[in-house]
Amino acid sequence: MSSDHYSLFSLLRESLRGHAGWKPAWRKASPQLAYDVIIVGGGGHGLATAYYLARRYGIQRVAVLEKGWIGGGNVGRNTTIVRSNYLLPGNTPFYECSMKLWEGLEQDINYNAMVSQRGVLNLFHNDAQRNAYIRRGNAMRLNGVDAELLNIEAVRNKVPFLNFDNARFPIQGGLLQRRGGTVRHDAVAWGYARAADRLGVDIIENCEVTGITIQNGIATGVETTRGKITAGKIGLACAGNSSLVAAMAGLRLPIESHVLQAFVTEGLKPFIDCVTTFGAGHFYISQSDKGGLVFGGDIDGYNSYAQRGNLPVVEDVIEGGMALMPRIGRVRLLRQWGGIMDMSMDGSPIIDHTSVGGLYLNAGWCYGGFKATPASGLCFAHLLARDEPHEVARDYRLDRFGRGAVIDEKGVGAQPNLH
Amino acid sequence: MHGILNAFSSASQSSERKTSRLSGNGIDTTKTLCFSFDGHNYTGHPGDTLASALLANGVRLVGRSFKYHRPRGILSAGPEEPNALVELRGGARREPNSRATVTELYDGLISTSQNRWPNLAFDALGINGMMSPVFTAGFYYKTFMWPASFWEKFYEPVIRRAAGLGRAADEADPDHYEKNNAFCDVLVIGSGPAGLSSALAAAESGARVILCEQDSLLGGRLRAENIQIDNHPGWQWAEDIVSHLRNMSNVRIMTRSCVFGRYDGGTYGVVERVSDHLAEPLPGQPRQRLWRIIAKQGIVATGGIERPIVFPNNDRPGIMLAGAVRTYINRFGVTPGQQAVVYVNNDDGLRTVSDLLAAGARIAAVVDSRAQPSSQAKTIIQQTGAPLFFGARIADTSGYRGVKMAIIRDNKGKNHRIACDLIAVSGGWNPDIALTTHDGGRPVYNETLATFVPALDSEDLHVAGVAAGTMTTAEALREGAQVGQRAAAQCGFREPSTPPVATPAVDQDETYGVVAQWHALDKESSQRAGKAFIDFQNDVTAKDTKLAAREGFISVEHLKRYTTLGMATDQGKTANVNALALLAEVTQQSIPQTGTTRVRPPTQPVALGALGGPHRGKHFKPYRLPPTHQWAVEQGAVFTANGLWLRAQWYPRSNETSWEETVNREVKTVRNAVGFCDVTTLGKIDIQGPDAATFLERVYVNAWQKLPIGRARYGLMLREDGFAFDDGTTARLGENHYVMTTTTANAGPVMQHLEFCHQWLWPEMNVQFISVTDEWAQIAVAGPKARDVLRQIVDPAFDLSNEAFGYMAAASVTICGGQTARLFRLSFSGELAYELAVPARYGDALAKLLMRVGQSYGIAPYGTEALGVMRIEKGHPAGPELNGQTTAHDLGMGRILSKKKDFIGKTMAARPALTDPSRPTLVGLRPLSPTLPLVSGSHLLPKGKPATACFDQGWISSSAWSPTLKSWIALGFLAHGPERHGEIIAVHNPLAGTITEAEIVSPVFVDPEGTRLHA
Amino acid sequence: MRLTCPHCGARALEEFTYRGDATLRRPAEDAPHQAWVDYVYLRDDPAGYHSELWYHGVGCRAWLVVIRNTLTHQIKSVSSAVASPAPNKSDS
Amino acid sequence: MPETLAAHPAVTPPLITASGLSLTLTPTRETISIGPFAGCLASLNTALGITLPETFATTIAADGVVYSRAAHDQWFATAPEGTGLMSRLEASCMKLAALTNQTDSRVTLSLKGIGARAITSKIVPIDLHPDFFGPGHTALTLAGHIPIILTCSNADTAYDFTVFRSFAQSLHHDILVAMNGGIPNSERV
Repeated sequence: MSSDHYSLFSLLRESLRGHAGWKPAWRKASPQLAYDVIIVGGGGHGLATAYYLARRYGIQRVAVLEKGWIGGGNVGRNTTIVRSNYLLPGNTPFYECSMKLWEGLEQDINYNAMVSQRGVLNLFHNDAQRNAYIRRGNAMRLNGVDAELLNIEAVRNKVPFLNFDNARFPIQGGLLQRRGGTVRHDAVAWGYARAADRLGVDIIENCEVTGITIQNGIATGVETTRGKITAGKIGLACAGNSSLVAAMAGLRLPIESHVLQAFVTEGLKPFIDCVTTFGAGHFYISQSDKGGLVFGGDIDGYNSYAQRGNLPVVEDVIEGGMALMPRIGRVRLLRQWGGIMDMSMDGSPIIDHTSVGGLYLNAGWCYGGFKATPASGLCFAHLLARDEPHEVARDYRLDRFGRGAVIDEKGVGAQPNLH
Repeated sequence: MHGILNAFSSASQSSERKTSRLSGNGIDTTKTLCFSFDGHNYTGHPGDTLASALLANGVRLVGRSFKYHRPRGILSAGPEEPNALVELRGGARREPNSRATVTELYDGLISTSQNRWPNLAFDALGINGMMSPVFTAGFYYKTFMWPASFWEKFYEPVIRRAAGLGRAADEADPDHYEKNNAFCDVLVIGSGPAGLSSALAAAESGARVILCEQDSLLGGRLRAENIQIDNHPGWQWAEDIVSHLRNMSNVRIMTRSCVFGRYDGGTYGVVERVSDHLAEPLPGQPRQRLWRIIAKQGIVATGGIERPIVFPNNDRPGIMLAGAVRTYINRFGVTPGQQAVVYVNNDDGLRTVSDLLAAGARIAAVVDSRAQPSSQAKTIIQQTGAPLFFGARIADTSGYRGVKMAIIRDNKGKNHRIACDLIAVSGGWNPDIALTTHDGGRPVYNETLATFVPALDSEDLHVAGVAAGTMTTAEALREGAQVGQRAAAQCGFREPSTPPVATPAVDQDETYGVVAQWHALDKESSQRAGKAFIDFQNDVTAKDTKLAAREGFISVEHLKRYTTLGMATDQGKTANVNALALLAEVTQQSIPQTGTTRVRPPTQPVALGALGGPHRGKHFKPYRLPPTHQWAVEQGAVFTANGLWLRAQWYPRSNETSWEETVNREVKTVRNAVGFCDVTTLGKIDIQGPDAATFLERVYVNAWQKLPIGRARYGLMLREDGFAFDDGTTARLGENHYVMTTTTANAGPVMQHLEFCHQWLWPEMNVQFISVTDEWAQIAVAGPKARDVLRQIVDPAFDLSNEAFGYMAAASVTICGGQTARLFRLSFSGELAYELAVPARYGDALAKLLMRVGQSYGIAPYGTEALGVMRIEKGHPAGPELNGQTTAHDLGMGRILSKKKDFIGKTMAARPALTDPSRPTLVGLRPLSPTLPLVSGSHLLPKGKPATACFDQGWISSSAWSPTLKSWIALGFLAHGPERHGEIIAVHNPLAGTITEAEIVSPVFVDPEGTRLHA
Repeated sequence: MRLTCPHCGARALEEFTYRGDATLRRPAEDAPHQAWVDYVYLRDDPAGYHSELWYHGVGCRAWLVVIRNTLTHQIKSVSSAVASPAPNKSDS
Repeated sequence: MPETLAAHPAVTPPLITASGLSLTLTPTRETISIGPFAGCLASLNTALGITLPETFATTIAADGVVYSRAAHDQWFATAPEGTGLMSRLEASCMKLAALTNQTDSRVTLSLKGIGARAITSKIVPIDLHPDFFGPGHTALTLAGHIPIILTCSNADTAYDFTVFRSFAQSLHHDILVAMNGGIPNSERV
């Protein structure tokens, strides 16, 4: 007898018999000749798309093609933060949709991804920042999203060990989203993979797409390192490699690929309860359940596919960390890493069909794709199934750049390294 | 199985036993240092590490493991240590997770064990060991899901409290850190035989060499081994070479300096522990120093890390790496046990037998997993008479707080129970290749050496010695010299005609002869077999690997992430290769097929303080001080940060009780008399050249060709995507000479933009730019009496009358009897106003002068807050309006976009979404009840509509109490705004729970006709 | 990463500001709308050699054309933007 | 008529010592930036009677004016105050180059003493080895986070930090902290 439903009961039962009954989390599927939908990219977004296609839209002849191991891209190397504290009308409903999906995710997919709604606190340090956060917080509230404005005393109560008294840019307060928090990133990929697998989706690892077959302007299949596969529809969810895969179909995208570094310290007893972002430097931080301080800052700021960054940004981020939290000076950095960000030209994502028939694009997530995983999967699945945008992703169109309907939260224009 | 009962039964036993100290090449036994561990006082010697001193004092139990809280001792003698982690020092200097093996002993050192409660000997969470059948790899992914709300409230807090290791300090780190930059031709990393010989060879070639050693002493394994070079003990040979190097002017030697990362362009990150070997740093001295070393060539001579062997209960205190045992004996004069079992799969580990005997220990057994004894093994056994089990393995051990017995399974399958207090284990050596992979390079598997060696494809990186898979001292010395010469040659230094020094002779035969034995487990391990640890700190066992594989986590990255293998503070330095081998066995692949995980910086954990550096607290970022700063301080001004600038926000008087009162007074002073404000921070760019006017036409949306000399004009710049970028006034000072002002925030970006336009887009234009922001102290003098005040200052030859010097005039003038100055008739406040610029050094004096001559007119300085109030009263857009998301049309300036010329942003500004008439456009707002605040960031919804996003029509960008109008006023952006003046709208601020009604009005609240401006 | 500024010599990254693709050419004012959209928004984003603009802002204030491999960060060339002829995509 | 305006120092104190080194605010020199107009460089050199340096090193003209490169296409001319540098330059090359007064834009802090190179290396990320950065060499670079023009006035023992006036006090603080941190053991001084 095998245990396939995860629960305390099945765990205890298996612990009495050496855990011999667990089935693989997902089958090691081999490619079939044809599918209704092929998703290129076995990251969080691709796996979530496959899951929702099967689960909500009844399309089960789905393959997820992954060139390496699933969850090896940004879903496996991010700072695990989830939040829906966006300003612009094109974004807020989408990220709130994602937040709601996070809130029910574990029961939905029967996998503990440790969705931890410990709060996300954005600090502000001057009146202009405060006003911008009030505007944002109010936009969230008008969209039915939780948001609270904390004054300095409230911040002190919540995170008492910040540098309040000896700061170059003194903390004035913060915008708090209590429902924001963190999620165990790898578990998201594995949980979606397992749930999709159980619905019949083929998750095919070590299968790199090398070409997209286009006949009469219609994409009909892909060439892979494991052979040709035909498909009714092809969805690209390739994150940092979006430009390269799109180029196989002759497309140029409003995207540059940049490197973002992130960091983790040695494990420590818990002392940071909520995700905290510094408003006067490039630094945000949370503490994982294992005890490591997980933090990051700004992108390095140049095009890169190298999955590693450079020392100046390391120093800049940690300098910010020390300015905000001087008690971490003797805590040690354990590991730094770098991922490829599909930085779009306005800092917001794209979920749309392309100019090639049957070819759909999910890209441009910048450094914020993790929190979007469930809604991205749902909306991409909706688009693939219905050929029309999901209502919360209506503004994520490719033609918005031509029309000028950009969604530029930071207001820095068509300069990806500034978003 | 050891659980809570065992813990009780042995809690009263003391395992501490002081051993007599031998001589060691790295310690000074003539001096004694006092230290404490868990409240007990001990002594050690200069040169000791905390680990060697604890061992010398007979302390074996040093820590608890992460998950099962198993008792742990000291495994290694280096930075790879997974077990012996302590909290060092205390209070604000508390350092969690400090590896005892690399902590230098100092007098008064205080250390405490961690991750245990209530104490180390009895740890209540040892019960986790009993729960281990449940607490398998990834168990948490399968449970704790119901009910959903219990995760944050219950499960997670429990897990978080149990997890983690040491405690971060509760207070700000009191120590100072600094950074440093160094450059060299050849950077040699590691000072063992390969490192020293390569440093010597490179230096003799004439190259600039930096030799970095993480340890406090140079010599590497030469200090750990009993080996003779050129008839001297190896460590003495090393000291001779070091003395020689120290006498060379082209060599820098850095000790206590760990090269933690290799970055692009030959950049190496190095952290130097300047004063960690002291109780606290000397005054001014940094605790640590971050070095950025730029090297044309790098030589990795980092040696190797010894592998444990995976066998049941292989984690007990007293089970140590064989190489570490030799280090403790030879360098530190400590014998880690008196009755030893030596367990090896290679000849190198057998050195331990002789070293232990020489140190007075007894060899209880030698276990050699190789099927046949090597000649080295035979020799050693002959010389020592120790019982040798070949083709054997250790099947289990016992002893809760320290190993007491090894169960040896001989080559016939028979168990031998051998009492011991030390098991020295060598599973072979892994080259320490981390630095060779930071650029993404992947190592290759070498079957003969049963490990991964670097596969270098780099012109600027070399490897020598054990790090390169060269396992004997003699070969390492030879290879080091070759590599050192090659690296120097790459930098253009010719190889010397004769080798710089004859290759030294190693006076003994060294063999390695490793035969892989990754684990000593039965094929089908029974449920009851003891845990066999791969990753000690994270408690990952061989069983966990099998379970992960069964669940499909067979990619090495999945295995790592699912089991947390290699993710502890030691990053799996002693675990990773064993884990790969076990995974390969489970998945029936070869080790190369299994692959490796990616090694990332840092090679060793680095204190955040060191990476952050000296810019802390109030010096996190530099200050820019305007020329009147000191004067403003003397006036008691309150300051605000404006980017890097520090600006006077308001100037309180002693009788004023609130900042509002002060700001209102300052505004009234300007509106009714005269005030002044330092506006130096606005960017000022000097623009000269025959094409200057044409250039301005291209970067501004409006026309510039016809601006007369001596006049200024407002200009708006767009980005190429059509959105507003920056604004300011530009004055024409001469035929081909302009001075542009920018906003304070965009001074740098605008300069960059102009240079871009000039150098990249239109290099044919003949124009020059230079910043004059710092050159001029520029002070706004504003108010009905401004002209009267200026008449006291500006030399009388200059006609200040409105007719001669009207609004938007600009001129070079002299003041105070000949002092050069510039005068502009500009107004941000809407009053009769000037900006007077003097060379920056005179700004302070000008402020004082204005106070004196203006006294009779009621002059007062005003700060940025009053400035902001007055610009809102006049409806001038500033930062909150120019937020990068607004267009010229949004700002009410659509009509100034020239149709007659091309300019940056022109085409894209014409896109439909940017010209949509329903875009929120600048309006003014006044609350129906004047004293009800309008809060910036509030949203604008039609009166009576529900507070939901679908009715959201705009927002407030700036607001203030207007002392002039005695009402709150605001600027905001509202759909169809300009057509709606007079309408009442609801101002929603859900964050504060308020809805305020306001009238939509023109954004110009004060003097819309501009009468005062032109007075 | 270090860039060898043709005026100042080899310098660390923190002295420079990145702009992006140096193969783009600003269209004429009356160019088709799509040419403008392509110029402002679309990028080749190659994995391999990339011709790109950097600004030596704290140094000599020169805009530079850098040819750099986005997979390895290796720098092939750095030249002054003023002096750079329009880079030919095919040779980069 | 009001009195003459008094100059205010950009940095206090004007002289400070630590770890055996001194940090001094040097007397202001009249500084004019020279930005040659297109195609005028050769005529400009003729008019000035020198060759404006192509490298980052100072050139001293016969009349004592010191020329140094200040940007990819700009130079600084400096002379003691009161010697009428701007008038002289205007007379000789007004049509050939943009001339802009920069005298008050920057101030110069001079670090002197044994180990000055070691201290400077802590905050300046360029190679200061005398073989590459000897007396008369200048560099536009950073000191910590602050843009500076660094000049070597004596190999190993004297460096001048020329900095925008508004940054001067911050730079002064940063150099002083570096001085107080002492000379690293691995330095040869």
